[in-house]
Amino acid sequence: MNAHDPHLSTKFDDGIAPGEELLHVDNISLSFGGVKAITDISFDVLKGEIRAIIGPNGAGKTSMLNVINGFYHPQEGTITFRGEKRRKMKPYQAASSGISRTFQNVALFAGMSTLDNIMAGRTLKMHKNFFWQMWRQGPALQEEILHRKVVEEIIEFLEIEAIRKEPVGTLPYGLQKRVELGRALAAEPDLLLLDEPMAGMNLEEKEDMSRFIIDVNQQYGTTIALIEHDMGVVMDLADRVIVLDYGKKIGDGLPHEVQSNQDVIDAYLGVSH
Amino acid sequence: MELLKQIFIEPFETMYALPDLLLQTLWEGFVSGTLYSLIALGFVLIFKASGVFNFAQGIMVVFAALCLVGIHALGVPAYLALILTLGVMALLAMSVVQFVMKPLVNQPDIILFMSTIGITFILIAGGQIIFGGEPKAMITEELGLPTGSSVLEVSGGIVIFQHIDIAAAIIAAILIAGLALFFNKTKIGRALRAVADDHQAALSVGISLEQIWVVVWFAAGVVALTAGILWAAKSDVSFALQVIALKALPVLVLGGFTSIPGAIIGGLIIGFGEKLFDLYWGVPLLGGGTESWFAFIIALLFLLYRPEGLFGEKLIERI
Amino acid sequence: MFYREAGQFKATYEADSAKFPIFQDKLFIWFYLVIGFVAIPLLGNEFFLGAIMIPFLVFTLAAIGLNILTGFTGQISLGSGAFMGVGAYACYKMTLAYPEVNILIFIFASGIFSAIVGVFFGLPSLRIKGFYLVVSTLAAQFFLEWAFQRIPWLYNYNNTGAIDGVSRWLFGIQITGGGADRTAQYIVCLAIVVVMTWFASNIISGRIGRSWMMIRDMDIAAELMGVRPLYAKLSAFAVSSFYCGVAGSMMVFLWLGAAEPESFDYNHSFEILFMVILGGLGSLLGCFLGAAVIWILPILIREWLPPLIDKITPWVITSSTADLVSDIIIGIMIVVFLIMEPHGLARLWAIIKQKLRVWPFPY
Amino acid sequence: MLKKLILGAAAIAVASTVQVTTSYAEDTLYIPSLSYRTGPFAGAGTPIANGFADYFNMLNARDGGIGGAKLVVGECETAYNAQKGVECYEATKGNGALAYNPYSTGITLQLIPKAPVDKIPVLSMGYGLSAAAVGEKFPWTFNYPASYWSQMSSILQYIDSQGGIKGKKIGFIYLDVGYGKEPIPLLDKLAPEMGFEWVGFPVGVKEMQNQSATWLNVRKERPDWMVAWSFGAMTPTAVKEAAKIRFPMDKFIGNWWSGAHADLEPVGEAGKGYKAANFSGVGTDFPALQDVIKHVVDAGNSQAAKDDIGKVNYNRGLFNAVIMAEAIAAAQKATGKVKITGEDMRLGLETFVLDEARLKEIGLEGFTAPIKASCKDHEGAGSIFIQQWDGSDWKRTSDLIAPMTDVVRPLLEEAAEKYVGEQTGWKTQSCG
Repeated sequence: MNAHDPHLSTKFDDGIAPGEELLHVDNISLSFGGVKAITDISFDVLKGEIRAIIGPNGAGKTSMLNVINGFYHPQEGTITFRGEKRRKMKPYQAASSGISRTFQNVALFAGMSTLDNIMAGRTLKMHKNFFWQMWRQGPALQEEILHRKVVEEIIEFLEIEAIRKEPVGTLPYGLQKRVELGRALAAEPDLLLLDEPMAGMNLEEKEDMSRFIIDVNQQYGTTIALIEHDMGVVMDLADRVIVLDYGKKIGDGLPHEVQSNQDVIDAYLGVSH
Repeated sequence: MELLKQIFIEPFETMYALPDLLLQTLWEGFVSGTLYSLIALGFVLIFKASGVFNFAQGIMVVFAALCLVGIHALGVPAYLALILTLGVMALLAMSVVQFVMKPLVNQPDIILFMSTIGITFILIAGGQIIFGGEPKAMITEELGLPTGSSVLEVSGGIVIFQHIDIAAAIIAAILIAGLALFFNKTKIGRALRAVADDHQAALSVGISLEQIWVVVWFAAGVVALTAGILWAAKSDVSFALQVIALKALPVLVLGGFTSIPGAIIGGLIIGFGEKLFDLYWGVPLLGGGTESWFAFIIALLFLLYRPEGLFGEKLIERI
Repeated sequence: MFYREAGQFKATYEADSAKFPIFQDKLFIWFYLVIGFVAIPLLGNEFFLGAIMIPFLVFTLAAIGLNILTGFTGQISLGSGAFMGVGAYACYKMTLAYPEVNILIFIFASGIFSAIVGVFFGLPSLRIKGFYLVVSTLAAQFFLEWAFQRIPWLYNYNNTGAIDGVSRWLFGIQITGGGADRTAQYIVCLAIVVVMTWFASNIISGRIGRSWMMIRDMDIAAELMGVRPLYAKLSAFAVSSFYCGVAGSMMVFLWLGAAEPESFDYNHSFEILFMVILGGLGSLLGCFLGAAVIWILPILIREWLPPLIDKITPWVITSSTADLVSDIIIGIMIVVFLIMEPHGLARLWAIIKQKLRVWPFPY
Repeated sequence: MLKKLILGAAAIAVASTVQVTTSYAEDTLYIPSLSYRTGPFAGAGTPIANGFADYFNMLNARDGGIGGAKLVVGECETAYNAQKGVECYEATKGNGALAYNPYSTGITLQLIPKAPVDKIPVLSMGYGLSAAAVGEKFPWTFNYPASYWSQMSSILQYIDSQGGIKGKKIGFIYLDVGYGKEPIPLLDKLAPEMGFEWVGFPVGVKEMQNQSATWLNVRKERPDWMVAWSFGAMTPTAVKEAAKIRFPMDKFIGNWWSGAHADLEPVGEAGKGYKAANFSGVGTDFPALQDVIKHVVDAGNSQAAKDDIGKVNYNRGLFNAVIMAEAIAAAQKATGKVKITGEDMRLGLETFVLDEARLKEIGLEGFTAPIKASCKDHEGAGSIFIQQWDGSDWKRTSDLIAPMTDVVRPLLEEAAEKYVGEQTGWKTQSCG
């Protein structure tokens, strides 16, 4: 094994020390037609932390994630990721700069197997050109097998060995969520965005998923920003929490601080503005 | 320079020099436009109600016209033959729904699309076995359609209006108005629009999908019969006619797949566009015969600019 | 039972990702290759080779091309007939210009021209999807047909407006033109199809193939995973058209021997789409199965039906009626098949294989 | 695997069918008929196939075949599709096929290079590759009684005879495929020589029934005469459009594929005055046709309805069979064999004599111009006549018009040279 062997067992190295600012969102505003989805939101994510975004339905949480990874283009504001400032970018640019994510409604590649789905996460790490691929001998095969090893590590880590070759479309929901996490992990992200990773799960599945999230965070040092509805989970997992409501930020801080914030309580209890 | 002159100056000089020809061209464009609209309308009806892109619409045009002529050839009076043909189209609608659409409900679009190509095969071959493959004359006079022409004198030249063309435009307009009325004012029409918006929701309030489908396939059959009679009156009833129906595709792209006004305006744009382009640009610059692709290229360019069509709804992608 | 994989363990990932992981499959493939390369050339007569096997191979290759685009990348195209034409015309022009160069080189090179045209007409796919894309590929189809008709340079100013498969030799055996040896043509076709199927299966199981399938299954998620739609879609159009182009030049040079622009009309695009759908979207095996059913079945009906009816009934049916009946049967089969197994023959085959594996037990 | 199963079945199937079809008796002659009774051009294909088959069946019934050999017509449906044409060719050539009559330019072009290899001649009667008329260059291909270029030269002479062609503008409306474009070189060549001007109006296959733009252009160009190279549904549409723009119908001439009953019956009265070239007689007032009616149609062995006998395309198919029959007889005479081969047939096609006396003998006096076959001239440079539509039937209105061989032949030779030049190892013959 040479020095470029993309092994997952060590922490991802991105040249930013833990605790430093990884992502900074500045005064982002986003609207569709005349409807404002996000109004003037700013926050930061520090290297190595688990950052939660919470808020009632329609608060603009998913839109916020979509802005961060370039799927929506905000009308105002900038995003600084690893010191690089930008407003508009293509999703694949976000992906190649090290942002990876899962989706609220599982967005797996339904026609492909678990293995292929997670291999799909390695897309950006593979570089052998078309002509090597055509022959699938020598370098292309080596590359494929090298990445297969990484993927197998992820499969082992997420305990989904048994469904390696199943088409994901037939898997139960909980497993699909896990495969999706695996796919996002396969990209070895600096910043992992999780959109409601525990939605629709039972208690046991939630516990499993929480464990994986914490493991990812601790074992690989991956910074995580997650959206979640289950307050209990959020309070246990998150280092810091942002609260959105009607596209505005109404709270930001440590879990217990946010919990006692009056605006947040009003928002959740549905007090009219 | 010469080329620029050919593109930007000479066509307009010709138009100015021969105003009668220009008027005639516009009229021909209008007539083909209404017929394109009519064929496109058949597609729209079915697409709106069932999301099926009915490739068989073209052959339905031929099949309906063949039925009419074939039944008349047996000695049945023209109007009775017309009614019997409508009966055949109703039967066809019921069989399609019973044997194809119902078993395929909830399949992906492409599967439904393919199944209509299967229907096309059956109709083409079946039509030839029953009626024979040779071209036949449309029973224009027997149906009471006019055959003469009128002439309008315009600054030294003449513009000829075929009465059948005038009749075609009027009949198309009546049919479209009738369909619009039917879908807006009747119970089943409203149900159809509900189905178009949301299948499941419609089902949950007790609308029978099957019934709706039979109605739209029959309506598409009626539209096909009308288009078949009117177009065949211009040439003849033969299987080559089904190719013309492909012209409905660019019309649909321009107008949007689900919009009835879109089909009409799209048809007129294509009708005017291809006649004007072929005569004033296509012939001098490209040697003519541009009608086979002009509509498609226009549709393609239009798609790049506005992918959802003139009247389609713009979708916001979510994830 | 017949198809037992017990006891076959895979010790390396290499072995695990092999094309035919099960021993029996490997055996069968070699068996088929022997049949294809040895038995059929020895036993087949000119009708079997020229009217069944060669067209079957040509359409299989075109179906693989379309399947790459439609089955693996999810972009429906009705322009494959015209892309075949681009390949054929390119090959014709090249071999006339350089008669001394080996025709096989030009057959492959013709795919490059087709790929370039394919990429150009694939550009709209970046903006539009589904049936709208169908219309834009139909635009390509009609425009190219018109171009074949209207640009005399393409058909070398022949009075007939047609191109012909001029005579060329390979290793001293004539493989194109009127005096060509059918057996040699068949073997060349088979070799091209085998090699290109192998390439296709390699590409599909690698990074590029995965990026196509990602676009197919969920284009937005694919983009968020770092797939650039521009590259993925256009490369699919390029590879797909390449395959179609090669199939087109095979069609003219190794099968028909001459072609008018109508030989590449939209009916072919439909025929190839049928093969892909009936065979199974996203399956290479399906391309073979689909081409076999759509091409060979009607021939069998045409050949068999009239004598059969003659023998067992008092009626006589003509070859034209048999032709129409075969159309009706194909039409009914398409509908019935879509209802029974919308995932195509390839899925049906997988089911049969599964049954064979557990036989004699039901599951 | 399933594939191979299917293929295996196919192989067995094919082997068995071939066995079935090759078991013809010693004294039969097999004549393949590549017909198209289906598809967009079935209107022309059906009567042609009927006339072709009926004549041979009549010979069987009346004379017991030719030279004692029964004639077997093997019909194979091509639907005017080049790929099915190849299939039919491969399926029938092993049965001892004497000659192919493909009735499609596309299929003809595919068969031309195969003919010398399989030693089966191609008789493309009045269609196909014009250059094939040059016997030295195309020993195996024949296009009696005249090539398209000869025909065009005859039509132009006809126009000249109707008030002069000098200074006139000829509109040439054609189906935008190889067939329609074929006469263009001749028009280019003859325009300066005869002093006329010509302008082309292409009609795409998909636009056959949508010609209003084309005819607007005709209106713009104001030609004095219109000549049509149309086929199938294009003809009735063109005639209707011409009537619509009030083009003088008697100045509109179609070629011999643009003037069948099936083409003008859908037009009816509106097409009155329209003219078309023809080389085979119309009607049933010929002893040979009476024999066909007596021995075949009335015996219930014809696929044609009685009304259809004698119509343009039926008679053309019949005439095609006459040429075949004459060539077979000539070949039998030359070789002394009863069961001849394709190679003998080629000889027959180069040596038969269909002069006035022979036409009278076979009951077709005045049906067509005499044809003198030769090694050099494979078109026979036959004459044509012009017929006119009277609203319900075709009436012959002109004498025979011979082609301008002196102009056409050099052009044909030039074209043949070009075709052969593109082929490597093409076999020509020298005619003594």
